[in-house]
Amino acid sequence: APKVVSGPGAEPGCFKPWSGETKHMQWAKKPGPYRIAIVNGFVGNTWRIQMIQTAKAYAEQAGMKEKIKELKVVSTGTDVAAQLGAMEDFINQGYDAIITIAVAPDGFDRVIRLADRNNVVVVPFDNVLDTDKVMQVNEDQLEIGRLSARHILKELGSKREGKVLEVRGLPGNSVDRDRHLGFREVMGKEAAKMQIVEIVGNWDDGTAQKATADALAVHGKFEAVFTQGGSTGTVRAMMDAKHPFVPMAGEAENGYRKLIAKHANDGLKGLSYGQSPGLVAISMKAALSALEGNAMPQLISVPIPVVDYTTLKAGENFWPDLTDNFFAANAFPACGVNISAPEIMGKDAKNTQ
Amino acid sequence: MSPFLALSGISKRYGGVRALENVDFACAPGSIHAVLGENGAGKSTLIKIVSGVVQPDTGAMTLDGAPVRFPTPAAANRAGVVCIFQELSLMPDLTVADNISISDPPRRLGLIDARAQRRRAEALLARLGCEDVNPQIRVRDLPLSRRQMVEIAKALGKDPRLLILDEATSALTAADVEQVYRMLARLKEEGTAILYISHRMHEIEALADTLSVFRNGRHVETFAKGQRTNRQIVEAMIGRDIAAQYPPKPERPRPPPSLEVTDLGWAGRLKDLTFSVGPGEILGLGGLDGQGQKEVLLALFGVLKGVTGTVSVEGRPHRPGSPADARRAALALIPEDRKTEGLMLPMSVGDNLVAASFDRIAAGPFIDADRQRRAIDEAIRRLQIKVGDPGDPVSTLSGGNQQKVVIAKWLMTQPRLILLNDPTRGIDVGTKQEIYRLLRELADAGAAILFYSTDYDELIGCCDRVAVMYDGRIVRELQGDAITERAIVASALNIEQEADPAHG
Amino acid sequence: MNALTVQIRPDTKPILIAAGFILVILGVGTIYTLATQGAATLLSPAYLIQQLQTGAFLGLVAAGMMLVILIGHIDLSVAWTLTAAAMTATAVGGPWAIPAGLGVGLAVGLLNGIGVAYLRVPSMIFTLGVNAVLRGLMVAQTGGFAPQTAATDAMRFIGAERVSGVPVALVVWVAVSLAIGVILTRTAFGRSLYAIGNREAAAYLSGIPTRRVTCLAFVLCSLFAALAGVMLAGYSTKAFQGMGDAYVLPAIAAVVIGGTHILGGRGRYMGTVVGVILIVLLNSVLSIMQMPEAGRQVIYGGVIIVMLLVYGRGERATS
Amino acid sequence: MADAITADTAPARASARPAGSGDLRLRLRQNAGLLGAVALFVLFYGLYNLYHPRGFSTQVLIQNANEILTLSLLAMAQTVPVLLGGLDLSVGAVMTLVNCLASHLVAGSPAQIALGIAACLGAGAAFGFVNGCIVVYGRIQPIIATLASGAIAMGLALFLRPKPGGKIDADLSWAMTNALSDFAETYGLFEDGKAAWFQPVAWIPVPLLVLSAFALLVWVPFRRTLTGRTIYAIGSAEGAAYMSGLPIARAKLAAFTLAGFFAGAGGLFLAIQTSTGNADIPQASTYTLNSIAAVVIGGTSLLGGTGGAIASVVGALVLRAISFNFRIFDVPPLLQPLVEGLVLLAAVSLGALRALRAKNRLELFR
Ligand SMILES: Nc1ncnc2c1ncn2[C@@H]1O[C@H](COP(=O)(O)OP(=O)(O)OP(=O)(O)O)[C@@H](O)[C@H]1O
Ligand SMILES: Nc1ncnc2c1ncn2[C@@H]1O[C@H](COP(=O)(O)OP(=O)(O)OP(=O)(O)O)[C@@H](O)[C@H]1O
Ligand SMILES: [Mg+2]
Ligand SMILES: [Mg+2]
Repeated sequence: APKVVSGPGAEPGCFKPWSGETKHMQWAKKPGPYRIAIVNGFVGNTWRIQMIQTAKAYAEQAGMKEKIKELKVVSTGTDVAAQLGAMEDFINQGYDAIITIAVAPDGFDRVIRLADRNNVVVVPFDNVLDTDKVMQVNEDQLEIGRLSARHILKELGSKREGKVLEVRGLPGNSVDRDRHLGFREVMGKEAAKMQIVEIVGNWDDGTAQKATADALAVHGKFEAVFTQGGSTGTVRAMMDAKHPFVPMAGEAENGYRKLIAKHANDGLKGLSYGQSPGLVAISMKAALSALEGNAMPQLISVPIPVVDYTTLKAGENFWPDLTDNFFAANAFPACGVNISAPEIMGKDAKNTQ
Repeated sequence: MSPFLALSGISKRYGGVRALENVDFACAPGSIHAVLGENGAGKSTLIKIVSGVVQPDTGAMTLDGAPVRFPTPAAANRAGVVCIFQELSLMPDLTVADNISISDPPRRLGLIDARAQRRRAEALLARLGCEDVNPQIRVRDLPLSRRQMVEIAKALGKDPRLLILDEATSALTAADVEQVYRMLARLKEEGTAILYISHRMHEIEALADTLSVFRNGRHVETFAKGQRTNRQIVEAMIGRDIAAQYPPKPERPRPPPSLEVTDLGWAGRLKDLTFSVGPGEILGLGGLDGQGQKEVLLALFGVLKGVTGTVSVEGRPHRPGSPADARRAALALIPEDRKTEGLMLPMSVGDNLVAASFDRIAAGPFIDADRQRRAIDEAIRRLQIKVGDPGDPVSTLSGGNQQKVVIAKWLMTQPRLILLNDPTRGIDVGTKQEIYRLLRELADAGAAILFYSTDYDELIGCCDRVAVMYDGRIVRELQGDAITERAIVASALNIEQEADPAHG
Repeated sequence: MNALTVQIRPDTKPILIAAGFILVILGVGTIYTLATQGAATLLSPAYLIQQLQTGAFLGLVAAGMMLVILIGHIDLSVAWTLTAAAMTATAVGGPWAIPAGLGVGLAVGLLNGIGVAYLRVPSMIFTLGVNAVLRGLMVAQTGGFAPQTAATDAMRFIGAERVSGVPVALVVWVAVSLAIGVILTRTAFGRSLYAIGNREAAAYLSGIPTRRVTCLAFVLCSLFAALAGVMLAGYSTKAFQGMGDAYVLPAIAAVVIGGTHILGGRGRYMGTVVGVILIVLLNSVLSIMQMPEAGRQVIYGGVIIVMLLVYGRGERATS
Repeated sequence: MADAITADTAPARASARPAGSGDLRLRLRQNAGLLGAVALFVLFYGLYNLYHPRGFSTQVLIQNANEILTLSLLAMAQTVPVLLGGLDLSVGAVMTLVNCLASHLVAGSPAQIALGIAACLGAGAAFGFVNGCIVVYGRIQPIIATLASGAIAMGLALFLRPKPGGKIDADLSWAMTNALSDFAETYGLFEDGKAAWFQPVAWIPVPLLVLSAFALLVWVPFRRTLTGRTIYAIGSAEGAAYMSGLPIARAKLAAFTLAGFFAGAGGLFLAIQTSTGNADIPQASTYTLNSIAAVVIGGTSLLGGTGGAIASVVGALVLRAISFNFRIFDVPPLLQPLVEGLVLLAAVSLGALRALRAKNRLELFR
């Protein structure tokens, strides 16, 4: 089991503690190379596929390759029992670290207990756990909501009335909740008069597009839009409805960034933040660092990769020739993680035209 | 003797159809009471009311003098009224033992005692001389005749005070019928009241003490055995005289065969069958039920896989892979069970009639509504199907009329070779006569007919030749005057006729 | 008899009731918008046409689903058939995009048809397996080959564009609907579907090629799902994983709400059209009213049960 | 004449009794589907254990037992309506509903916990009973009635748990998801599980005991009641069952109630296993679909009348065992869903062999 130690931990530039109160943990040093397992849940969307590809590519990179004896990736579907079983299985098989995107934010107590007994490092990322007993890697979702609101308000100038459209994510998910709370916190404080119309987009282009179309039909005009995901669909719906482009904040889908780049001058003053599939690489790196006996923050805050219409650059943070669906934010230079999205999702030259 | 069960003023309507009208009826303990009537006369409705399956619109019922009402079959069973329904009430996926004790199984500690249940089934089957039926087998795997015996055993197990058999013997072979007669005689002696419905006059003659005739939902009359001749009874039933049950057989030389079967074999159930039928000929298939007669018909109709031997129809080799192929070769099959194999019950009479002849009522790819209507009207007229509106569901017709729909459906395809699998099961004398006449007409018009029946009476009356089957083979082919009851039965049991002169 | 009683065929009743319920939904939605916006937006042609446009995708899926339900089967693979068709179409691109997408539908339909009609695996479970296989294929393809996902202009045209104000998608839906209406009532194939759905053994012994008809029904179902996928990709300008997930259960619900018997054999195509419109409007109005997911689910389930209760209770196994 | 006839019914005998079959062979033939499922399970689970570094050990067994219990209970739940000839598309949703309920109720004093558990099982059964009422008195086809009621259950679950959370008693959670010895230790039974007589059984995973208890104490006796028998009868031929005077309505109500009860038990265990309630819609539908697949793989006919809950448990085990192997063998991660789909398709298509072998095509229709 890890000891609670005082910070600072290794590579603070990359493994940034979440806050001042974040404690540090230290595992007994183990000799490498290590066996690492990634236990993914759901697999049927581009983000997850990109995540898996990133993990495989990262494990092959120099500096990593020597340290990793074996990398096993399994996807268990949206079934918490299967995910818990897979994690326990890898503990039983003697893997050194298990990286996971949790199907649910709770319920991993038993697995964590077993992992601690067997000195296995468990690293949840993206959908993290409501616990401080394991090392976790994520971006600050509250902050994503806040900076989206700030961007919108900045672009609206002095205008503080009218309607704002908020396209939410998957109901019941903590990421959805946190981004929503962060957004509302800033909007409530600084633009209390604006009416916020909430619809559910499930982080999915199709759902977001239809829900946005309905909202546009009924509410007529919005001053600004915050969409948690399915951002391309949200913009398409507005274009279909001939709604004027307005300030907007959304995810890091390549398609959305392409649209911003194209229509920024028409008023699509967009911000694109990224919950990056590259988080998996940072999680792997963190796991190795922990196995090497370094002190690590319990909760690692990965800087939010944000671009807006002023900082978009083709071939650098978006790719006009590549498909809409992948997530453009994938590299984290501060961590030495520099697997750019096209390397992962566009390696077949024929398809990248 | 005071009546055991008495009905007074019972009426029942189904929509516009008057199934029963103001019926008074009574039956006494210790006697067998036959209920007669043509298809749709209301016999089944009567016994459904008695056994709690349907509720009468008006009228009252007394049992042992006390008024009763049976909201469900279970309630009727509790009062000792047990019915063997026309449509079998067995659960095909359950074992024989399960079925026999289904509603009141022997229990230990509240749970069903499988061993006791099995012993009970064995005992009841033994009472019917059916020791050969393994109680652990699924009913699905039994031939129809055995199923009916199981059904009877199941009813016996309920210790009935009033036992009703609604055409419960329609698929039974002579041997089984004999067993049933004995069982009924025993029950009668023990004081059980018995209601017996059958369209087979010889059974009625042999069994009934009292007879009641129904017509068009009315109780026409009740009389004791021997008071009427058969002819009078039939006249009371159908309102007219039936001069001759069977149409005369034409005297003509045997035609050249249009269907030739050589060494037909299938899965060990059919063995080297060789026979032929010519246009204008009716070839009967006889024998005990389950000797492969049904399989012969199915093999010719393309239903069976792995059929060996050669078959030719009108000189061309015939190897249908499906009924669709067979239909294109101008074959028709009237299947064994009209409810599950012959009809789409919830669909309308019209839709059922045209189901085999879409190509005949279509103009190009589209169905011609006009042609369809004419075809339907024509079919209804030709077979005199009693139906209010061709749009009514076929399920609302009586059994005989349903059977006519099946036959009419196939006649519409103008078949050259007609295969019939016991087509008169559960059909009244009047309709039977119509069907016999129709078969003869079709034959005269040049069709070849292969006719399987469990009723040797009609084999004798209808067929030009009879091939008797035993254990998947044709053991004997009878022709002309050689077609006698004795010859058929003897061959059916595979007994050399000469060796058995004493019996009969 | 009351002379004023209008005789309604029993299979028309559900259609009328569902149509009435559509008016109720529009009414409730309008009351809401009047109260919150002061305008009856839901009654505007723009809104209604837009609903019909998005409804066209569900309409196509439901049309195919109905054919399969009529023969007493079900197709749970439409979700990934739709997605696979869309993804294949965009990956192929160019003039062959749409044929490639429809080709996927054809192939999946044949596979389903063979499994159900020839191997006689229960459709519920076979199509579930095919769905899993298709998902697996698409995951492998996305990860391994990074296919192009942008819709071609032709796809954009049939999915998103309008010709003199009328969405092309709606035109496609109407055309398919007319075709199915004729097929079901006026062709041997259509009649055979009903016959098989009522009693397959009897249909088979009537010389109806039941296996071929069953196969064809599955092929049509997959083809319509594929067409919906191609059009939906056009509407969204791209294909993406999981785009079909939102179509399976609503399609089944639409068919059933339209009065088609879930076990097959009975139902009119008009009912399915009305059912689709009902579901689309219900979803839209609930979304507009910002109904939380919990409430949506309860209303959704409640509507189905209440509608079926109102249609009249089914008859018993024996009568 | 009559004597001659009764003296010889040999041919009929031949057709009624399959030639030379003992009852054992009859039984085997009647359970061919189940035997196939058992063979598949032995294959998949055997391979997994053979190549697992700690194969055939208690730890692995415990871990697997935890994985299979909920799905197995749902497979049992699904079996009962399927035997009727219906389907219950709400089992996953009822599981989720009870899971969320449990996350509110199963904590506190031992009495509260016991009460909470009873309430959870009761709630599952009650929801199943409502399903039964809709089916019996509303006369709506089960498949569509439960599609709708499943949505309602999901809605209620979301009301109870708009987002995942809640708490389950930690001791209970630990005790129920480990070996019997841990259970005894947690609750101080049998000298903390050290009693000598206790050792031979101490290794048994508690979830397996729970599963056996549900199977042997609920399902097996139920199957042998008149009501249980009636469920089979209805699935085989409803009209005949009614004509035979069987309690149709009662049996249908019981079937759906039992389905709700088993599904609720699954939800309760899921809550105990994960210490949370989570109204996860995709997870609910995954469980529903997997429960149907399990029933089919176990050899129960979707048309009703034949099969049983134990067979479905084997089906669930097969389903789970398929994916166990991905943890052992190196299948490229993005090909796993494809491989899993293909194996599933192959497994459910096993029954097709019978169809291909059938020599009489009429036997295929039913
Ligand atoms: N469920 C029903 N719905 C409508 N009409 C019915 C129904 N059941 C019976 N009938 C009608 O009631 C009349 C009496 O039918 P019933 O079955 O009692 O005749 P039956 O005397 O038993 O004839 P069969 O000899 O053919 O068995 C028939 O005209 C029949 O069409
Ligand atoms: N003819 C029948 N065939 C099959 N099942 C039947 C039949 N009659 C009744 N049942 C079963 O018995 C149950 C109870 O029957 P009952 O007549 O009490 O139902 P009910 O809902 O009260 O009907 P209603 O309201 O029309 O009187 C029915 O729900 C049905 O499942
Ligand atoms: Mg009758
Ligand atoms: Mg009848």
